[in-house]
Amino acid sequence: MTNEMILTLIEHRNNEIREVSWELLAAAENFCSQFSLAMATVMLGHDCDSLINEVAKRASILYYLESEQLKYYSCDRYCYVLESLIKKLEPRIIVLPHTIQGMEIGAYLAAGLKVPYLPDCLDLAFESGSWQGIRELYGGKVKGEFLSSSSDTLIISLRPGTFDYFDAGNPEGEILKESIDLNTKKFMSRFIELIQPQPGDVDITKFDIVVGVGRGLGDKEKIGLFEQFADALGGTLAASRPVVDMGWLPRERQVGQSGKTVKPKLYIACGISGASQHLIGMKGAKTIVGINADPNAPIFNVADFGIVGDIFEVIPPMIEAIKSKTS
Amino acid sequence: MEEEYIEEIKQEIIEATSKCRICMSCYADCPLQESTRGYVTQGPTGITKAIYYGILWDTLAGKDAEELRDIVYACTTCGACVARCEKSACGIKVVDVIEAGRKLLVEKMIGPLPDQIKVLESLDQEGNPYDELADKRTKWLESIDKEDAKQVKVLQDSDTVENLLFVGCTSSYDRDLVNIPGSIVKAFNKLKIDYGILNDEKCCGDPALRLGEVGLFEDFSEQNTERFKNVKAKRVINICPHGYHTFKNNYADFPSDLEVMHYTEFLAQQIDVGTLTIKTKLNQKVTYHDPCYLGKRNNSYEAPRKILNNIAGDNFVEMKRNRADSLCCGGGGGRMFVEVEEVDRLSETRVRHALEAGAEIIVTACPWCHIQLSDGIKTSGNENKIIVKDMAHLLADCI
Amino acid sequence: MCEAENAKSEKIAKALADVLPEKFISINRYERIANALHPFPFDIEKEQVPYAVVMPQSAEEVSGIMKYANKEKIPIFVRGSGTQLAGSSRPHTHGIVLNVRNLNKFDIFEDYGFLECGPGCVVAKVDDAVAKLGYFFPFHPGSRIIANMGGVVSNNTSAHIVDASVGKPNDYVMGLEVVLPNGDILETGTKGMRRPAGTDLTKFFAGGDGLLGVITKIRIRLAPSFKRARGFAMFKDLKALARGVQRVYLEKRPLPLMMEFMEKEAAKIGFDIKGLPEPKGSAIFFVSVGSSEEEASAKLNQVLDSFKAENPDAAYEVTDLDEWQNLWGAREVIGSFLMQTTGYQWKAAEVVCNLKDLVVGIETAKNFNVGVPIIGDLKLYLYGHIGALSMHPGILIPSDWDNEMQKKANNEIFKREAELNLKFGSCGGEWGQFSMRKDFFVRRYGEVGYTLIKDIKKAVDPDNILNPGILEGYR
Amino acid sequence: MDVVVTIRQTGILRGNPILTADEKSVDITKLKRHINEWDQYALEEALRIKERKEAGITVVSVGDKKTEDAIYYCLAAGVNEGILIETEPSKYLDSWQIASLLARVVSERPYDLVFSGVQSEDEGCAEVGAILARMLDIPLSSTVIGIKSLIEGGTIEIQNELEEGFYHIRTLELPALITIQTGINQPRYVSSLRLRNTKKKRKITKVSPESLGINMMELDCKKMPKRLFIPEFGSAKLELIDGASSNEKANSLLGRLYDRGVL
Repeated sequence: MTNEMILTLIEHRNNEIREVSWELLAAAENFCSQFSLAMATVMLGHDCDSLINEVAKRASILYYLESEQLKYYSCDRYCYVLESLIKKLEPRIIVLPHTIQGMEIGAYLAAGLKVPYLPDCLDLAFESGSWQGIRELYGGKVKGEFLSSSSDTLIISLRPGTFDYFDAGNPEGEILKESIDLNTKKFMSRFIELIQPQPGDVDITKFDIVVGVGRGLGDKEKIGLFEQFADALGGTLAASRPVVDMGWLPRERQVGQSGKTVKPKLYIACGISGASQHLIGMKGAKTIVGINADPNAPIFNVADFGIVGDIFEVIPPMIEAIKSKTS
Repeated sequence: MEEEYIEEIKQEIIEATSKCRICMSCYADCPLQESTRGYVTQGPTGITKAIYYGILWDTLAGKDAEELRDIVYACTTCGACVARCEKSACGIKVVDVIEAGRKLLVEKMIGPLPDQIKVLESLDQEGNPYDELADKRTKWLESIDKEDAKQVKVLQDSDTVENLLFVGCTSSYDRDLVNIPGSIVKAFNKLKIDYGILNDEKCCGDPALRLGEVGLFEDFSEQNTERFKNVKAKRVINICPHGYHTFKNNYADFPSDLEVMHYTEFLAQQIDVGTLTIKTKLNQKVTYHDPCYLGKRNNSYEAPRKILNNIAGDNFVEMKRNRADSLCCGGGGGRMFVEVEEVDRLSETRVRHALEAGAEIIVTACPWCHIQLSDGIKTSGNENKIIVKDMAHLLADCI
Repeated sequence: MCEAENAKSEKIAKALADVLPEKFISINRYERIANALHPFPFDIEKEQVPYAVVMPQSAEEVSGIMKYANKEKIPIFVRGSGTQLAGSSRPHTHGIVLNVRNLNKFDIFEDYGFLECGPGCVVAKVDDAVAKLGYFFPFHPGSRIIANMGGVVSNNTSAHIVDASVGKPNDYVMGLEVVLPNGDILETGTKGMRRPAGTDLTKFFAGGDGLLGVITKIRIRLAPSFKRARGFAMFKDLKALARGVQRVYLEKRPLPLMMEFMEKEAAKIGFDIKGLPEPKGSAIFFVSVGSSEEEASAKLNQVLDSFKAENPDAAYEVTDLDEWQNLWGAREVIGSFLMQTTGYQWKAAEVVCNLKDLVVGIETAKNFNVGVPIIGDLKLYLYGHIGALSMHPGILIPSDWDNEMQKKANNEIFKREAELNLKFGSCGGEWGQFSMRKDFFVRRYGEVGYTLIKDIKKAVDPDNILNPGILEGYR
Repeated sequence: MDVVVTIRQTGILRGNPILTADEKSVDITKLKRHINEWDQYALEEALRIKERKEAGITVVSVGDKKTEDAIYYCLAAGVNEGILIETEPSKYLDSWQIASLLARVVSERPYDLVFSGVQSEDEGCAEVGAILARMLDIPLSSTVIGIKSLIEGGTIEIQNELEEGFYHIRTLELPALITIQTGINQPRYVSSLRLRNTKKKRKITKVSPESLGINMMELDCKKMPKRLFIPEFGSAKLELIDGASSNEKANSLLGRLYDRGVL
């Protein structure tokens, strides 16, 4: 039997609580009221008291598991510690962010505890005796409801950028700090270094207008057209991961989960289908335009304006029109 | 141990290349001379000997392999070297050797160039090199004159026709070029020709073959040959010289009774027999750029000129380099699909030649040349001086 | 290929990056191989492959390269298109190939009466450019469409041009810019029309076999082009043809600009390809020049008179240009045709005769390979620039001979060539004096001559950095 | 050194998705298939290790008979052995089940390294690698973008990608499992001739769950699809710009953007 509690993992890096953690709290709040469960949070780390206070301002209960060896994230140490905490608390739901760290923990933990895990979910429901998560397939072209095999303990990871943070206004939550001695246990991984983001020749986050290009580009030679477009708009050029992987544009221009997060006034996605990993990086834009030949492209799910059509037919006349307007 | 078929490719290359006595004459005619810093490796001798010593000294791994790959895939397969070697040396089929070299690199998983890999995948999955959907291939019919489109017979599995119009990938999919097949069907309709296009046309296989993917090419050659047999056509009329060349020279068992023609040849013939008459004459100066796969590779120089003489008369001027001496546009041999480092872009050089000849229109008869030359006009900033047209465009306006 | 070699390549490239732009330094394996190729029918050896290939754009860059090479004691091999038929452009050991490709600046100064070009300019391109302006260009090798100016000047090669008519090509070279092996930059000659009396340093380098310096700029006098008349003659008897040519000299005829011949067997092939009637004998065809068509034609007919005295089957002025193109073409295509039909390798030697012995000489040349080891039984075709008494016995060597056999054959041909030229007290006028011909030079001019040139070389290039192997000879 | 690569064969979804009658999965019977994009990079990374040092590479996959093609592809690309755990066509298996099958095969053979792709193109759960690591009880690192060093019988030093341009560098003691991120290398091209020859010459090791002593009935599925659906096109706020020509579309879009004052 489990306790009627939701345990939410707070993710932090580089001495900052990550945005997604606040989103998770918001989500957890929802679930708590929805399924009448109690709210608790957990954070692992080493001398980050300022951070736990920040969390305590927003979360009622915070289990802070502290150890020198938890200063930086590592799958084995995190899971080892979390496993024992979960065994002790027996929460009903463990909520994780579907971040690189979260996706690793979720699956590893679930495998260890042999409990169901619903990864990368957009929402959670309880249907006829089992948990039901909504998730996307084929990069958002298909959606699906997935059921957990059991009605008790569930691990779920939520897609970043899905839940808006609102201040629950729950002052002075209780902090349950526990120092853990991990030196007795032998771990098979060793942390070496955290590499900070490299400043590139341009900082795409500083622009009001960003033109994003994706797979639809076809080949490198076409980049020029979109550079013109971006210049005409007085903006800058960004790209989705495949474009960067092909070496058509440098990493520092990559928008998305593993790249930069941009929040410009205007984001124009050209030939970008809109895989979640990319959407995460540009959802925050005030106005989003999607231009794509495929009407089912997920980009249209976040766009304010959309043109279903060929980027190579649409962009040139736009450049012309802008030039004529400005001149 | 090396697979036998790879050993065979090696032997083929060694035999062909060992005849070369490095007179370097081919180097003088190679378009890469015009477009690169003139590195010796980029001359035909350099490329073939690179492959030769690569095999002989077994330097086909790691960095060496990549260097060799970049050299071997630099060739546009225009065939100027072949003509030169036959004229003044030992008659090595240089381009065949280079293509064999590519075959070798592909089979050894060294080639093709990274950007060309997705071309092959697209060919395999969708039957065209552009990553376009196979079932969108005849979509171009929607964007041409409704009346003309109506008259186009789209051949289902069992249908037969006298003249099979093979549209080709570029004309089918390239948004700027659909008016090439558009103009041709207009002409054909006017001439009341019994013709049709395939409902399930596939790539001719040229890109696969030029990139060294023989197996994939064979698939295309078998499937197309099979399909052609069913159609029972007298002739297949190609819009793209690359398909024309490939059907003519590269297909293993191409139906012997099926005549392969380029549409310029077919229409020139119509002029001869008097069925095609030119109504309005052109009063702008035009010049003609010989597509390598029509000209150098197949000696088809006169048909397009016959048409131009009819359309333009004295307004038709030759560039200083024409026919066998014509300069490649730089698009052949898989070069369309990669970012090329060129000191002088061949396309720009060619545009310059046209301007020197005093032309206002460069006419060509190959979709790839068309793309290359229009790029060349843009990049050399001559938009207001000269334009590119396909022979089909001119005709459509003039009959 | 061994790691040590690659490491050395890296090191050199890194060091030279201070001297010239990196894009003009290549350590690409195949770029290096391509710059080691030689025009011989056998494979190159790994030891020939340079560490790096550099393509300087200026004398200053060349100077920097030479200084570096001297410091590091790395051989420098200067190279254009690599067509030198005695193998002078072939690296002899590991080293750095200095490819003159980018030294290709080219200006015509009509008001000064000369042109200036870099060694990397292609002969045909320079020729065509000056021809357009109505000037005559004295360099005319068979490889003109690809050969570089640096090479033809270093070899002072006449090829089709009859030396005795307009002189040796380098008589038109007014001056040079040269980088010495130690890196010093030297200007020679003059910009004036009066050529230097006494020592003209130009002569040390123009026709200097690339031993003493790297030519980085060439100044050539613009000579007005001539009007041309074209003649043809056919002799059943090869000896008669030779006597005819002797008469042209002895009877003080105005010497033609070019005078080519094809021995019957060769002529047969060429004529056949060009669709000309089968020749009954050996063909001779020539170009006379003058300031007017009339003058040219008059001179030509004087030459014809000499021929007629040897009762040829035909001897007439060719006025139909197409016919002429065919004749000239017939001469050009023989080699390529034979290679393509037989699949054999084509290797020619350069036998030059003196005037007196020409009748014997032409016979000897025809039997060039008789009794010679290895090549004795091979088929031979004789043709050449008979106006300059220069003949090319062309020999067909089976392609399937292995490297060793090909090498031996190649050596035998040069050996035999040497014997004959010694016999006639002559020397080759097209492919330079050393490399494959070093032994000939020693025998022809003795240890005295050879030591002299070696000492001169040592004086300017003590560590033998520049083009080592040419002087030592190579096999 | 022994390297195991786990791969998944996925349908190439270019046009509009079509669901199976029971709406529990996407109908891939008419789709061409290939090796899941991430797994292609994992395969290439393993092959590069083999080119650098003595290494035997085994590929393992769970799937129906058609999955043979994917395995042959790997053999053609240069792996030493290909194992297919053959399951019945169009039977839904969740990550837990797949990992269980893989774990059984892997655990019964020597291995120093296990490579998986970060996630699959279709379900994109990013689970299998992690579960497998846990089942094998070996260290795990995900989204690896570079292998810095690899010491046989010792450790592997890897760089793995985090969000927003952060990276971790860490070492794992062997044996270890890493999931490979796209962009770590440029996967090689395997020609159709090579593929044909391989199919003629090489054999795939085929095993059934039963032969592994696993009863699929008892192997519980922790996450099963209830219903799939094609999402509504566009969001509520989406304003579709239409027009007769691209020109028209372009201009009206600009118009709207100016109205909004974002331009």
